[in-house]
Amino acid sequence: MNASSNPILRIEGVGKAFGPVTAVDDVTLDIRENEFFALLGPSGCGKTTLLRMLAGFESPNAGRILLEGKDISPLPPEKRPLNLMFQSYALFPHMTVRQNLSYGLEMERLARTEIRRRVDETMATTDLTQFADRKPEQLSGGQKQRVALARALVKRPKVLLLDEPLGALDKKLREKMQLELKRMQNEVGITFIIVTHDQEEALVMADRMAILKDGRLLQVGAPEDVYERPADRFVANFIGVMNFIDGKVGVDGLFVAEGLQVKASGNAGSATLAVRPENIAIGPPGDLPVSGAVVDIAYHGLDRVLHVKTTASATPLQVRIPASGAGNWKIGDALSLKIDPARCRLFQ
Amino acid sequence: MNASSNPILRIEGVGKAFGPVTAVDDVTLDIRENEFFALLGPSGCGKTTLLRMLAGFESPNAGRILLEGKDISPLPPEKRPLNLMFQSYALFPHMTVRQNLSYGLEMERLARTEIRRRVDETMATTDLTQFADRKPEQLSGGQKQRVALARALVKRPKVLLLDEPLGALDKKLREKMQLELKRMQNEVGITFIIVTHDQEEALVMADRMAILKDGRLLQVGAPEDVYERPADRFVANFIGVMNFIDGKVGVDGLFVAEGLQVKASGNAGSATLAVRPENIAIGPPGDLPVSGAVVDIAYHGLDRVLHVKTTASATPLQVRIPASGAGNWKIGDALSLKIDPARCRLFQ
Amino acid sequence: ADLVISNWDGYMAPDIAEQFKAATGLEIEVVNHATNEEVMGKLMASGGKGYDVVFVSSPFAEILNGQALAEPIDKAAVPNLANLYPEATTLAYDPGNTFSVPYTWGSTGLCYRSDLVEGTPDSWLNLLQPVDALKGKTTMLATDRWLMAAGELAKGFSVNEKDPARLEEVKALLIEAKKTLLAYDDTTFYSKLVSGEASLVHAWDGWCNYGIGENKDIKFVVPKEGSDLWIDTIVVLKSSEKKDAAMKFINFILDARNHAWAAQNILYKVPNKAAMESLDKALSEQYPNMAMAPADLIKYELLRDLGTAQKDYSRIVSEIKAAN
Amino acid sequence: MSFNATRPTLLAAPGVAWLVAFMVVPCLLVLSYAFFERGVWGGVEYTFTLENFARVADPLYAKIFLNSARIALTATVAAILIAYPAAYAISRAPRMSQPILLFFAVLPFWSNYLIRTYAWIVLLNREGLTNNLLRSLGYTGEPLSMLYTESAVITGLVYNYLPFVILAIYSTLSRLNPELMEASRDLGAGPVRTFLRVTLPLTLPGVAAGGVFVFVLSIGNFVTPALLGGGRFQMVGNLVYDQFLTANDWPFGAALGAALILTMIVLLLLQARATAHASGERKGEAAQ
Amino acid sequence: MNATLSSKLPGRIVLLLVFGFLYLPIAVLVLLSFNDSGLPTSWSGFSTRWYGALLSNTDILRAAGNTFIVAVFATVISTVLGTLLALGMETRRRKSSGLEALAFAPMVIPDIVLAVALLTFFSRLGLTMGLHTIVISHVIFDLAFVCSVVRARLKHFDFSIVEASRDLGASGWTTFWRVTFPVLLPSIVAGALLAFTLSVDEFIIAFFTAGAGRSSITLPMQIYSMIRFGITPEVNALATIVMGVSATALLISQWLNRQQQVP
Ligand SMILES: Nc1ncnc2c1ncn2[C@@H]1O[C@H](COP(=O)(O)OP(=O)(O)OP(=O)(O)O)[C@@H](O)[C@H]1O
Ligand SMILES: Nc1ncnc2c1ncn2[C@@H]1O[C@H](COP(=O)(O)OP(=O)(O)OP(=O)(O)O)[C@@H](O)[C@H]1O
Ligand SMILES: NCCCCNCCCN
Ligand SMILES: [Mg+2]
Ligand SMILES: [Mg+2]
Repeated sequence: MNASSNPILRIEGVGKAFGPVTAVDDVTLDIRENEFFALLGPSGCGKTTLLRMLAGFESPNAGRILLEGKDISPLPPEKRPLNLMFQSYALFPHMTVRQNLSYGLEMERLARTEIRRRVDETMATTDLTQFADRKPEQLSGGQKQRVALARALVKRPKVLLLDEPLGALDKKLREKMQLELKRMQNEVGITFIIVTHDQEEALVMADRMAILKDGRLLQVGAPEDVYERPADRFVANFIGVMNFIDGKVGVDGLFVAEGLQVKASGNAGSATLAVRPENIAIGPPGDLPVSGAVVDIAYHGLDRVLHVKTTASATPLQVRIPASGAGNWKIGDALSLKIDPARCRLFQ
Repeated sequence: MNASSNPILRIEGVGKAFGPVTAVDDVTLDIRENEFFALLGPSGCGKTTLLRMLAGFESPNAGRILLEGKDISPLPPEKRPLNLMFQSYALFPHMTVRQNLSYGLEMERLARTEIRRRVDETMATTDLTQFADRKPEQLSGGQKQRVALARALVKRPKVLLLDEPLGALDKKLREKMQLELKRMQNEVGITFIIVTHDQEEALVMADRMAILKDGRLLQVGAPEDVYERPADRFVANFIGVMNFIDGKVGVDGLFVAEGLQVKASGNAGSATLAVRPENIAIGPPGDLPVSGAVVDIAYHGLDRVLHVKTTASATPLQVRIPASGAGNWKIGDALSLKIDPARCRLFQ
Repeated sequence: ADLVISNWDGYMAPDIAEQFKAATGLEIEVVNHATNEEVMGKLMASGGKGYDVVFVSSPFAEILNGQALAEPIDKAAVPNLANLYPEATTLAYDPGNTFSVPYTWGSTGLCYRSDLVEGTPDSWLNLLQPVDALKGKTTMLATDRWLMAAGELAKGFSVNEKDPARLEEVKALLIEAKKTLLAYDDTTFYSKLVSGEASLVHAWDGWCNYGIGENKDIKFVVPKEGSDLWIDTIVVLKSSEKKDAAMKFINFILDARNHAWAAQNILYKVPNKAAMESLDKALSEQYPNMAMAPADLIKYELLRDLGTAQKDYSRIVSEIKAAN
Repeated sequence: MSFNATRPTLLAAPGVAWLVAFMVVPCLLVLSYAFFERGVWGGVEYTFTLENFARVADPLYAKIFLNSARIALTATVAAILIAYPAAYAISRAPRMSQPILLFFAVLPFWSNYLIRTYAWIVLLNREGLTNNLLRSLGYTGEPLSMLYTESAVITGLVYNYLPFVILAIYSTLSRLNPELMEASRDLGAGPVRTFLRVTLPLTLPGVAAGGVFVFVLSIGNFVTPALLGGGRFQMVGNLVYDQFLTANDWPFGAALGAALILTMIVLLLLQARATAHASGERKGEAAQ
Repeated sequence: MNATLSSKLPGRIVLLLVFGFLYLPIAVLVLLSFNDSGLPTSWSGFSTRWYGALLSNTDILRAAGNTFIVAVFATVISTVLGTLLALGMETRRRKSSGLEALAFAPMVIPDIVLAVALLTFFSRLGLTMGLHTIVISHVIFDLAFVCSVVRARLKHFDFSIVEASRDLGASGWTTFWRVTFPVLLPSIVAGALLAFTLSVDEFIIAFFTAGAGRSSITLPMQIYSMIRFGITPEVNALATIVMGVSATALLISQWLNRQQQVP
């Protein structure tokens, strides 16, 4: 998308342990110039630790970090042309919002008028203008988070590391900020590495994303790739919703489970079929190959998710039907399903 | 749903100002026994301040707070049978995770074995068992948030106030915690008041919800009510996505905008029609009453949202089509739309 | 205890309590003060409560009397008063020893290293306007009255001078003198002589003896302009509830053998004829100033309480100390 | 606030009560002597007069005050410059060893002020250890005159009050959130600017407290100027001391004391405001 | 941590230099306590005779005991009062100059004024004086110093943990002991060390408020009266023992602590 394919940042076999706890484990990763890169993974998987190593606050126990081809480990944080927005904000409590924002620019010895201009501009885009003279303790949680974000943004570094930048914001504001980040990526040419728990955010915004688990990198790729072709069961389950059906692949290359057959390319042997709720079609009983019964209906914002009990798996399959489409299903209704063979994955 | 209709908590005309800043403004609200109540509103609208008044850390400048019919203003925080999970966690830095969790139970002078049992149980449900002996500074952001949540949950108070309890958690964990909260609502009979920026969370979990803006209460109601019958333009726009079309209502009770007519019950005069993206039907050009052209397509996780330019409004209308349904639209395609009169709102 | 007595440390035999108990059956408790000033402050603020007998220098005894804190000496109860030199019973601040009994007495003069000082110093001006070789090698007593006395004696004035014009002259002299001074010192001046840090110091005769004890080259001289006569006295406090015992204690001290202890050990002359006559001659050979006769001593003027002129003294001393 | 409107008052009450009962009342009693005359034999004669205050106005005393303030200020600055790095190093040591380091920083001061000061005399005097050492190293010039100088006085003051400053600064450094320093480094400030703009302002209250300790204790000190300064320098504390004890002039001592106390309190209040401002302390209004 | 962010070396050098400065005169003092000669200016051979003299000097030993008692009581009381006062002052919403002045006053009142004032006051009340009156008096200035140190720490203190504790059902008192106190502990320890040190070394106020008897003489009083002729090695020996015993006690307690924590 926006990213060229030059790696601006190369992470080579990086590892970090805190005493007995391994936080990051042999991570190798290239971040391309001007790309928007999302880092995802369960709580405690090492995302913050990785960013802190990039920023220079932790030194890796193993591996190297190269910025534009040069090993940056000897560089102290202030000499690294990248900035980190802290997950815990780390706002300077003795400075007003304006002072917090000006700080990084003053360090670059910019002219006062220039600082003022850029700070004003950034406060405007982050809706902070009216709080310019407040101290952090006089702000709400979301306001603090915006100050932390603005303080990093106003520096316009080559690479911006954002650790959960928008988690405390309401949807509207979050969308506005997302647009702003995208705008900066395009106009200022900043490379973003962003940690987020909001999958939609990652799917919508990221050029590429990486999934970490227990400090290890599981998959790197474009959002569609990861969503549609998850590397393993964990990723499949972690991103989005996934139904898993245990069965086996026969010599004929057909995946078979109780009452269900899907044409899948896999080696003979036991296997797990993974299919997303939106990739299961639904119809009146008998119309489609797999029969089942509705055991629960969840109202998920704009859609309904039917939980359908079949013989194929112990846990009911989740089937997503749009609010505007399909019929009026009730708990207890019998129905039939069809799994789209092109849109499912086989894990062996 | 789960809630009986007795108000356990009555907030009567409560207001709070910090110097010149009005944080909460004349809020009147009943919270019913055993309900799951969500508090929503833009960043800085006064949610935290309201919870802090309930917990007893701020005294209202105006109004009263009644718990089971009794004014609790003279009660210090420790005498109030409700607990607050702090947005900023406020973990005890000198205590381990276990000690943080045990603290509240020790205050109730429970037996040591009982404390141990309940803490172990809560740590298990919040996936914290392996961190029992760590200090907060040795935890990741999401782990800290879970400790804060667990510390409040383990107390099983009558009313639990949760200020953004799940914001730092990944989706899977968040869903797990949501189930846990629901379980506690049902099994332990706790009344929850929860602040969240995750609308889906609010829509899925809450029995009722309230929307605050600038310290004022705009609407209180069941999620479906608020979603489908927003009280005003702000709420309509704040919750979910909404298309607004300016036009006027004629004496015949017909809403008219450029190239568009909808049967709506309203007084004659200028008006704004609000319609959700999923309530606009789509068809080949000419099939449906309003014609337009696709100007953008956004991949929103599981769905596509078409941005459709029409003569009716300056901003393109957003139309949501499920990934599994409808055709294969491309930018530039001409199409036609129909707005479901039963599912739109008129603001005058 | 029957009696609480405050004295300078080492001013009485360490076993005084046992001796006194053996002699009278009475218990005493000896406490120490470091300076006249601090014990005076304490006595004045508390009205003397708690103490029965205190040892203070004569101007302070005079104040205690003036403030009605001193108990008259019961002569009948202190027969050993007869041991005092007659010269010690007619002292100007308390003729007839009505409220105080002198314990030690002496002169103030120059203590010097004869091997480092050329010739024999004989004038206060040797201290106040030293020759180049002695500049930065002299010290003066820091306590205000003795500090002023050096200047007054050099000028030929009274050590209790009250005339403002004359005091101005003294002040000017002392401010000039400060420029050549190593330090003001009234505790360790003799060890500065021993180490060679100083060559000529302003000293009480008895303390010069401590230096002489360490180094034979150290000598004491009373300048030709004269000296003051200092007297450390014993006073019984009016607030005491054990006055009889207090008088017995004074009497015990004035016993020739007991009083001689002070001369032998603190190397001060004592105004006790019987005691002084019991001393070994070797003592006055080693420490010549021990031989100074009472008749010579009383030629020197006593420091007296200054009354309201004290204000002028303290201001002048402040000004000298603040000068640079 | 329902939660802590009365609490602060309650917390402060025992300390305030102690100070009022044992300090304010007795001191007012004594300071009121300033309005009366000195008796002929010292003491107080209860005739009303303002003469003592007129005497306080003598420029001599202002001169002494300013001079001792200058010495005290020099000592204060020096002590802070030495104490800060020490406190910083202690606060960065392993948590277990911090109390031990603090303990060893104050241990020398459980000996006695006089003894320590005499030890300095032994070190610094013309015939003392330092000069002997220099001589044995082959130095042949005049022995250094280090004692009985203003520098000696300042050295003594710095030495004796240094641990107090270390303690005060350590107290504010001990739980400082390290992320704030990291954020500063991240924003492009080197260690020096991070120190000046973040660490220092946040620990300024400790620096100020420690500085106040050195200043007030120095200006009231009379042992060090007497022993290490050879009595050639005078601090204001000395002046008040002399009025009460040497000159036996309690009314004037009271007047001087009152003037000194007032001046110092005003200075300290100004200092507190300035510190609060410079360290970006929360305003009373917003502090919940 | 990054090597560039926290190298241990500069810190060690600083500590070495500062502790060198702090212990330089102490080394001299200890050395002199073994000097056979009574004069500090000349070394006349190694001797432990001053230690012998000291151990038979019951006055000094009792004075040392008294000093310890006074310092411990004054420290405990002033640490409690000073900490509470600091908390009170820093949690008040409106700063009161009167209160600030009151908290500064004990530091700026010249010792002699306080000494004279207290003695006058106590004797007018007809109080018997002794160690208890010294304690009362020392608490006055000790508490101001403790308060000052703790207040400095409270300036940027995050009070939300205090709120959390109250919210979890802890009373103000429990909250203080279980949350505020442990978190403030480094400052409180610093304040207490300061108070103890000040109290151990204080002379003039102790002298005035001690009463007249021997039973309440403290070490500074004893030493001040002994230095009429300059310092004798006996007091150096005493100082050496005081510091040696304190250091040993600390190291032993530290060692015991560690032993307890290991299993
Ligand atoms: N101490 C204070 N002084 C001044 N204004 C304050 C103070 N505390 C909060 N405010 C203001 O009061 C308003 C409400 O704050 P509150 O923390 O209740 O917001 P919130 O709804 O919780 O927001 P968020 O979702 O961002 O956490 C905000 O505008 C905030 O800036
Ligand atoms: N100082 C420390 N000591 C011990 N373990 C630590 C320390 N800091 C972090 N950890 C552990 O290292 C792991 C990785 O932590 P990190 O903060 O990088 O997680 P994260 O991916 O950012 O999680 P989150 O999404 O919850 O913020 C966690 O399990 C955490 O508990
Ligand atoms: N301030 C010094 C007091 C010394 C007491 N004696 C005076 C004369 C010599 N002892
Ligand atoms: Mg993290
Ligand atoms: Mg909030």
